[in-house]
Amino acid sequence: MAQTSPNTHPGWFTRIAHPGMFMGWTRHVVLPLAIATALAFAAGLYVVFFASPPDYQMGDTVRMMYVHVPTAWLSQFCYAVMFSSAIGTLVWRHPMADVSQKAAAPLGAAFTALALFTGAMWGRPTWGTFWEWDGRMTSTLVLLFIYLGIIALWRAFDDQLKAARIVSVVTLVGAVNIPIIKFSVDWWQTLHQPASVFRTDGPTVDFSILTPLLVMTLAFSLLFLTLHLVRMRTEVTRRRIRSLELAQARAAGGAP
Amino acid sequence: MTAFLAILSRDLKLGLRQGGDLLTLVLFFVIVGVLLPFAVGPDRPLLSQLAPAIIWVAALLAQLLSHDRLFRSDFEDGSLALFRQASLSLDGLVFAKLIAHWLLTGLPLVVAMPVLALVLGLSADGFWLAVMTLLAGTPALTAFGAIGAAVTVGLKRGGLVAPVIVLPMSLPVLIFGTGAFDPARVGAASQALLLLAALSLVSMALAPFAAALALRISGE
Amino acid sequence: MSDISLAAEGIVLERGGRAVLVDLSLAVSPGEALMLRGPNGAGKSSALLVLAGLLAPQEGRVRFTGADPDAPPFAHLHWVGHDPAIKSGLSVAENLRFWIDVLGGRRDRMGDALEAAGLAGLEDFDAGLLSAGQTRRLALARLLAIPRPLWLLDEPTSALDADGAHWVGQLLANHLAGGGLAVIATHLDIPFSGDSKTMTLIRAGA
Amino acid sequence: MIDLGQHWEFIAATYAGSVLVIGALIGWTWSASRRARTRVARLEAARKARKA
Repeated sequence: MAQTSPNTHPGWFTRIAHPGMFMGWTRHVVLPLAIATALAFAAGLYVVFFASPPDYQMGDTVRMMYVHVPTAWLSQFCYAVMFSSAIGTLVWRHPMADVSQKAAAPLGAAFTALALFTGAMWGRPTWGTFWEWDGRMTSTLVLLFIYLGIIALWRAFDDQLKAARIVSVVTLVGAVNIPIIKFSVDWWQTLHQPASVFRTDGPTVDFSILTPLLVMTLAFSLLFLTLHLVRMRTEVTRRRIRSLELAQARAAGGAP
Repeated sequence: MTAFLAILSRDLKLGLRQGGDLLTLVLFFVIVGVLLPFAVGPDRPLLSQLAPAIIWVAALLAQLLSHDRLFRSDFEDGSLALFRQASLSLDGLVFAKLIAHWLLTGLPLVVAMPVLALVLGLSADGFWLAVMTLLAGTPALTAFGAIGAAVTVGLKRGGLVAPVIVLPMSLPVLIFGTGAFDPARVGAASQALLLLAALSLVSMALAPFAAALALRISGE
Repeated sequence: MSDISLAAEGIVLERGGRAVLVDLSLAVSPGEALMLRGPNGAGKSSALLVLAGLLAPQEGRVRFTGADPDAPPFAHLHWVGHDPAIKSGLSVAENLRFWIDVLGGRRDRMGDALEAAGLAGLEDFDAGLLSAGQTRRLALARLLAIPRPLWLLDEPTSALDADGAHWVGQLLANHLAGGGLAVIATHLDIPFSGDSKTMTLIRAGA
Repeated sequence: MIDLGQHWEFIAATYAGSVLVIGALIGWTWSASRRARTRVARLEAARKARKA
């Protein structure tokens, strides 16, 4: 029986994903990305409030969709990022995959919470109630719980290397489970509430709402990328702090 | 196969000999089921309408209570490390442990059902349906709980984190388990039972791999 | 017993962000015992865990030559750590029989193993009643009941008195005479006659 | 500003809440990053001083 260490092929990906290299090249990316995010939001908000007409069915409440839809999209996209990073952690044991997972979890939770909040705000004028036990709202709420559980698990571990691999297992199990939860919630909803107010396909999408929707989705995605990158950088720095502190404590302890 | 049966019979023996745990579990299930009517009020029609929900919430909580000890004692006394040198893979051994755990924590709930059925005013049909859903659904609870127990086995205060992870994942079991009782829908019961059984089969088949992976990581 | 040799090359191990083993290499051939000595925190236990396949090193490899390639990994070694893996609530015999079944030994060797461990007559007692020394003897009885060529023992004589230590030494001598191998992490001297070499580990990064 | 119609308060609340949450997220991320950077700078300096 032979054990081999994870091979390091010095390909382009390995090189840019090495923690030291990563810190080097991302340093020059953060500021442009932040500026691009700000510009996209400026453009998006202008289109949302000044350059798009009210929807012929929803009226002005359509303007809430321009925040709701991008945050809802990010709430799932974050999980996809965590899922692929979890595979990176378990299969290749890549340190940057650990860092990416850890950085994405709070962002996912925040965007999911925002999607729920904007959904509730939109629900009041549309359904007449803030919270409707609607299939989408309910499964989004469960998704929020899963994010919070994963964050709690991260925090329960002292050894962050072990935490990354354990959390990866939960993330993968969650990924298998989320569709099942979605299905069960939909099944439950047809049981209790045959006629849903909120049609999944939505009202026919007019071109006039498509532009602000796309621009805002782009802006939110850029925001996620920026925040994720900065948080990854912070996490790499924290690990560096930890090893420096360890070395210092060892030196001060007068170890032989 | 010898290893599989050895684990199964050892866990059953230990569970039955330390009979206190078994009794506590059943007692907890019944107490939760009996306490909820106090919160709702002694309205018999309402209670019998709520009975499936009460039974399933009690079952969920009782199962949650039992998961932490699934791997902890084997982890702490070094047995898990030795399992890695067995002739059977750790996945297989974990599967054996899951079956033993279900026999010790899922099945007794069914045995305690008549008490709750009486107190909650469940009809005979309702009683049998409740028994069927518990039988079909609790293996899935065991499977999800095993994953929660495995990922927190290395944590001293793991008992607190595990339920937060396990409960959202158990939602489908709760939905199908109680959904079977819906009187308004024709075929809801058989549909829900099928879905529960499918969920239990798939999760019992897959959970050992996830749990064994987490146990290997925790053992390092 | 098959002629298995053990070799580890260039093992590098980090745990919790700390270097534990730096470029550890060792080789053990049949009939030979290797004593790992060194201060606390030098990585003796970690080295055994790596050899047992319970810890994956960052670099380097562990090789068994002469092993049956079809056998499941690590099915030809015994690792005995600090924790005895003995359950109270089961009798002495049930404990041993359980491990024989799980690890793939032969049940008919059980009586001899218990006899050799000085536990004859206690078969039906609850293992929770045993003293720490007796528990350790029961844990070591696994080595006799389930023959495997490589023994990886972590402080085998801790919790044992002088007699017990002597017994462990004899166990080892018989095992090596039969062509077995052993790697032993210990800070106590094990009274034992046989072919052995000693390797002293030092604390990494000091 | 354009007229947001009869439900303007919900629209305002949506955007105000989003600004609040995203602002908090940015602030948190930024302050955590800053704290980590100053800490690591201090540790690196201490290490250099020790080596010298």
